[in-house]
Amino acid sequence: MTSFSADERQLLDESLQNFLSEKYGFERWQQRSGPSGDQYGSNEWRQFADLGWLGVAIPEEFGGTGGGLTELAIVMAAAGRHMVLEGLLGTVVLGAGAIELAGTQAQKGDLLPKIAAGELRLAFCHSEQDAGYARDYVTTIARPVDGGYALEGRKAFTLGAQAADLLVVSARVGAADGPVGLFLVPRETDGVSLNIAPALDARLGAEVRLSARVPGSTLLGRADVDRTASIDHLIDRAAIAVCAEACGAMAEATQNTIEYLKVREQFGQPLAKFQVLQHRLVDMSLACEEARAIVHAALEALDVGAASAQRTVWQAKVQTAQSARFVGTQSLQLHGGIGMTDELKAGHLYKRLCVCEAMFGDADWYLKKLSQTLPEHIRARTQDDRMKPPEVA
Amino acid sequence: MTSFSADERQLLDESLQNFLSEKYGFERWQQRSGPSGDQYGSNEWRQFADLGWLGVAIPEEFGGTGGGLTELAIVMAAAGRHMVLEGLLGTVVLGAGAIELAGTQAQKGDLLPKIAAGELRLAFCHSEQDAGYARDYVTTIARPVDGGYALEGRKAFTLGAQAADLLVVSARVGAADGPVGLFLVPRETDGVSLNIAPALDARLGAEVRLSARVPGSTLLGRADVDRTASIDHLIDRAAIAVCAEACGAMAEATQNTIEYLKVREQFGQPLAKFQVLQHRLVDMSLACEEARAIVHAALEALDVGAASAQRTVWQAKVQTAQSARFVGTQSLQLHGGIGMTDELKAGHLYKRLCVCEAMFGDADWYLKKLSQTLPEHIRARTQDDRMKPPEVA
Amino acid sequence: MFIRSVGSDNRLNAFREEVRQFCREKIPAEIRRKQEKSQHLDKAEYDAWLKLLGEKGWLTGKWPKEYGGLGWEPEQFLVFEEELGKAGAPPLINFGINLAGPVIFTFGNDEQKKKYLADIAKNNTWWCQGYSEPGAGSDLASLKSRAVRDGDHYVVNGQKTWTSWAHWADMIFVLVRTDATVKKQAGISFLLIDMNTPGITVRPIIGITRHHHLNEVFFDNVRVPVENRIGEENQGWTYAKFLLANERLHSLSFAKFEAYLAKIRKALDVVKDGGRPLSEDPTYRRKLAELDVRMATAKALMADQLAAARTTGSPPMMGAAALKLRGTELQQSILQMGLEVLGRNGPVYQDLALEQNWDGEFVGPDVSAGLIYEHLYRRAATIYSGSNEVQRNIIAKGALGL
Amino acid sequence: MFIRSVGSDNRLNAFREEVRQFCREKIPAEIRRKQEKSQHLDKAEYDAWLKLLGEKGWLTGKWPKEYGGLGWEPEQFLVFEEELGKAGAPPLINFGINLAGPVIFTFGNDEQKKKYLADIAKNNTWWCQGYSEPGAGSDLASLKSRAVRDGDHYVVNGQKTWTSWAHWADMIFVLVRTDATVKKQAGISFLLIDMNTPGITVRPIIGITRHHHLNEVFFDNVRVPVENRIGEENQGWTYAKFLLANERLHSLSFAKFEAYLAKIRKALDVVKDGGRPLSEDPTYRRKLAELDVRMATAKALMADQLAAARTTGSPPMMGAAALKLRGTELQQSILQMGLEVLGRNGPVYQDLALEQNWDGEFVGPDVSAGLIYEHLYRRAATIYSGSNEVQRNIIAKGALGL
Repeated sequence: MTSFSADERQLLDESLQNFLSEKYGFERWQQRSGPSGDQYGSNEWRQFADLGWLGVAIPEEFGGTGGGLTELAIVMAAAGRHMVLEGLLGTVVLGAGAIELAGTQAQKGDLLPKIAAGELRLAFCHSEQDAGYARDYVTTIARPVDGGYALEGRKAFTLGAQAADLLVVSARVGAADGPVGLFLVPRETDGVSLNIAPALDARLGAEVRLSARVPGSTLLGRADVDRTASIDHLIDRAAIAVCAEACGAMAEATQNTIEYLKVREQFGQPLAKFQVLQHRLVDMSLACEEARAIVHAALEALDVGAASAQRTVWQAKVQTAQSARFVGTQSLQLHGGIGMTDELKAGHLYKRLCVCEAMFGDADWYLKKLSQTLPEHIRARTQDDRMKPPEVA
Repeated sequence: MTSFSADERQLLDESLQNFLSEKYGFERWQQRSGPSGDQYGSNEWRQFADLGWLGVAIPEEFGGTGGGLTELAIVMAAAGRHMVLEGLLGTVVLGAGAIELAGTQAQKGDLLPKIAAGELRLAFCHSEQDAGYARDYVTTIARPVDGGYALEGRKAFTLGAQAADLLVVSARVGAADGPVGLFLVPRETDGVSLNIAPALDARLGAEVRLSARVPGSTLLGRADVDRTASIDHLIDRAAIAVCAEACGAMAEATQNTIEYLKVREQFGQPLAKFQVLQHRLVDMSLACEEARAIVHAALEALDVGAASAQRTVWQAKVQTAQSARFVGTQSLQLHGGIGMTDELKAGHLYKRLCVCEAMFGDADWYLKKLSQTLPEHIRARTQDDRMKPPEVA
Repeated sequence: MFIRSVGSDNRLNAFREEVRQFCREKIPAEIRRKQEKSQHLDKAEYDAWLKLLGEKGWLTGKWPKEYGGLGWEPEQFLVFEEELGKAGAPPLINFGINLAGPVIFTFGNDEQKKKYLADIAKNNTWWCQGYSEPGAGSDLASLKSRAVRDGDHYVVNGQKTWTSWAHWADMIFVLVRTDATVKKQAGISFLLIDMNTPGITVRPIIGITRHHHLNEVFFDNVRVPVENRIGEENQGWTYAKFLLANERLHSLSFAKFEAYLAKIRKALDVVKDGGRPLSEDPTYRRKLAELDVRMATAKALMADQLAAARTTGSPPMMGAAALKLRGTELQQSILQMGLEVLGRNGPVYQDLALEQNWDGEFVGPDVSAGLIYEHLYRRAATIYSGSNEVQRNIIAKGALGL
Repeated sequence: MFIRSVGSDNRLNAFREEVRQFCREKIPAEIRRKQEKSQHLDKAEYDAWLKLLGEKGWLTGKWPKEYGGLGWEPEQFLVFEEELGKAGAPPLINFGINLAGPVIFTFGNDEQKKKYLADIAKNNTWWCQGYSEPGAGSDLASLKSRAVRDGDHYVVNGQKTWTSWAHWADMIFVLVRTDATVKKQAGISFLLIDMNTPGITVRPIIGITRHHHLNEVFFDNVRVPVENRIGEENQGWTYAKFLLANERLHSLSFAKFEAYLAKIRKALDVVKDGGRPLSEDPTYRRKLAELDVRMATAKALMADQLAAARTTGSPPMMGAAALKLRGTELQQSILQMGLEVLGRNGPVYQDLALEQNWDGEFVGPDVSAGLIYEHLYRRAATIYSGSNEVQRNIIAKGALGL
């Protein structure tokens, strides 16, 4: 993929901010965000497509503008700031990403243009109840049957699954130790049932049970290729996209809090005049900057395919989770009682930040992965490190 | 052991505070605390004995006043507040404790009165280089030889060892898998060599190497009794005594800091008027209170022999370590540059608090022990806990 | 240091057993079932249980005997509350028994004592608290609701907010401004108002939990008999501070914390990563150990307070503010861990599962919705009863003299 | 967000290799040996090395070419410093090259540039910093040292403190009050003073490290030529602030942090618990992972700053204060971990092992004394260059407009 120039990125960001501030206001958001609301707005989705956001990372030959993950992250950050309800992640990052990584030329040619055009919504149904954050735990099985596969299994709660046209389902092909394949299963397939539930942040999702027959054409790519590594890479991309969203949400939460404290008076002066609260706001701002900086480093590392990319993603997810928790909790705390109601953005941003913190692995999980890859590093370092090339962090 | 009444404890505390404030001032402390100073002051030690502090926990029949660990802790807290240099811990808590737990009646009758009278100073040389905080790691060996034992081994750095009359040395009797015995080895024995070094807090101590013959009478109690459990108990007592000392040092550090901030002016007003620093002082005070409260709970649990005592000691050591670190670092921070010199108590208290944090196990070490004993607890709780007696925390 | 004994004696064991047995026998099965699922109780369910406690006199066990209480020491109340928590009993509702009641028997006149105390003790009346206002959060004394004397009545106008259970309450105690010309603390009075008085409107507030138990209460020319005023006119701040100290003390309920931990432990066995339960992961065992230490420390602080109050009769240095600070911080840490554990299960929050008659299917462990509800609701714990920032101001000024 | 690229290019690889090779060949063996043992260097040893760097022009690589520098971008300096750190070279001494020099070439006159810059670049003069005073810590502008004009001289009286290397320095730059009748920032001048001038007394301060490198400097009727004043009289605060921003930027040395971590890693292999090295304990691996994340974040923040400065020419929002805050917090966390690891070994601190000619025997790992020295010394990192509390005030006011 090619990346946009700084000017093109700037234009993309401005189009996002302009549209979302004008057309995606908080009152309307409140109406739409309830369990019976139109969360996955068809109008909005079409407009996102028209503005070129959905195809921003889809290659030009397939109807997109051929940007990289950094461009997607600009979209996600704006989505975070404005609390976009639609499932960008499932369709644009994971869904399109899965097709690009695992699909045949024909599948790409068929599906990617539809995604860019806003005609196809996807949800990535990979994780299973007992998997937790583990990425290689797949017990769903796809047994070859006449003309297709019999899918049997259960996929954990996935945001946006209730509204997706196609579910991207991972399953072991043939047997419990078979290669992991990715299937595009229409949500409306017989034998696919959803237990729909709201998430912490009121967005809907569903657990998915599969006991269904699907045609062979639903498999992405060839049947004998194991997709575990691709899934790992996809989830890295999704994790950093979620970090970008969190960066947007954190920046918004911090800015809201600063503005509120400047006008809210107690004990005879604006709260923003109290030194303790000033320092808290400084630390919130710093937390935002830190997450933004390392997420940016991870995005560029992924976009150029740096050897350190995965490690940087893990580091970024840890830092973002920690920043998000601090900013989210302090934003509520400093708003006081009013922040505890559903009437302000603060609470909604807090809940979304909690979701971002958890999605695709929390700080503990990535710290464990980082710590497990340290020992070699330790050994390497205690020998003569003057002989070695410098580490790229 | 019997415990003192609240009034008796009050009197003990007053005698400590009065003597130490008057006779143990900071200027003289500075002279004595250097590597060539008279750290283990003979005059002071005699006066401690005369005031009854050294025998406070020694049974009356052996020349003491028969108090418990709580009374010792009152002494240790005062020692912490006034940065007493003398090795109370090695002699009064560990040395006397070892004799009481493992000694024969004759040994008790011979040695305990001397300790109470200030005529005998001890150091507890149990830990070894590779033991870390582990309490059951003993490789020093005492091989029976004609009329006694040949001690071979090496004991880790022990505060006060350089000035002790007797070293309490643990060793496996007979062979590498023999029972652990405790030997009272005169420091001046041939084949006992010391590598003397200063600790972080400038107090001296030494690594001890043993390749020495000692008479059979140096063994405390019988040769066939394994003292591992006694040592474990002794170290629990020492750990909580160190916590008590830390409580005294923390209280002093916090009070000093409050007083300093009330007089030190910057930006046109006393530092104590800045809200951020006020809250910091509040958190320091709270940290002191928390450590004091749980140490108190642990002392009483040990004194009454409660089943929960050991667990409470571990909890107290964790809390004290955390409180000590916060109070110590913040005391330095709030003093600013002047606290970074050897001319104020702040730095010395900081360093002593670092030592207290580490001695006999730091927070990580005890948290690991606590977490390893949790699983049964979890299981027990997830069954019907209405059927079980309440936990004592 | 370490001078007064803090050890708890065993004389309360029999009482503990009595409470335990009472709970075992008397908590209605339906309530127990709902409590286990963390489902919200309705008023009738609360009443059914609280009246049982009222009959035993336990609801107001801490009150002095002369006002119908049992004169419990604080330790006894702690045992009582702990056992209630362990037995899965509904929580006690503070407003009558711990807030209004003590104000009335301490500062009220004989008429008022006669009129209100017995009904509180028997749970015949529900009270709610008219303290906070939209413009006056932690700076409570800057309240704007006003009461103007008109013959033998006050005419009250204004608005209160964050009023728990106002929609169920029979009575409300409010702080109103009766003199706007003096220093803000000096012109406040303390009134008891019947919620059925014309001019009172209750409007629900939906919390970030998506649940309703908080309200706004509007007063539009509400006529309140002068005899409903506690103590002197314009002296209300004195009574208000007394009540706030009680409120702070009661914000620390270890029984509740134990209940959270029990649910987290259950979740640790059920939630998995890569097929292995989280309870096998040292990271979580370490977190439990850290919470264990903090819980033990908070209990020790409480024991210390009680011992000090017992022997000296005066509250110890740091007082209720310290317990409020550390208690609420601990509470949020426990509930943070809850969210972390459940996060592996997808960020689901089935809030409707907390309503009765829900017949949906759980995604993940059944303790999930209840823990997340508490997580969200208790983000307010460091805000309500005076924010923790204000508590630190109080300690800085009061205890440290800064 | 994410608009400007922060990626570092590879054009510095050749330079990196050049520095690496230079260090390999030129660092005297004795210095390398002492650095590995963390032993203090004497002035002659510093000089020997710094003059070598001066000959290459690297000492002042960042200076503009017109003043004898090489016009390095900040990235190039970072590479330079990183390689020096990895090679075990002695640290650079800031006072001339990063503090006095830039003030002189930015605000000094041609005479001053001619007189001082070349000697700084070649390490012919050692400078020290006369900023702090006993009564003026983080509130620097409240300084009391005064300079009174007497013909073509100033007569300086007063006291400076926390003066690193004053006992070795040839020159000192000082802030003095030249007008006491105006607002405190408005009456300050910036003077360059020869340390050999009569009336200057240097008195050592022994730090909590038990080592001497800080001093008090007393001025007793010290006569300083007026030509030694930088810029305008009473405008010294402007130059002082410029210098402080440089100081803050240079407080963050990743090379130093890497060196600490290398020593800690070494200690983890040597220090044991129950016979097993600590490097096998997940607790410590987790701590390393946490530090790894913070280090990566701090580096990303730095890269971000550099990218912003490169493209917009103006410093980014949070600026040097943010890096100072997080950098020093990270530094202390790393050194805290060092102390934790070494704690298992007994709380030994063999400070004399840091002096040359020490022939004692180590208790525990040989990195111990050096790490503990740094632990103690760097407790000051959150105090010096403006305490971290003051940095937060700066950000609150400057960046957030509070």
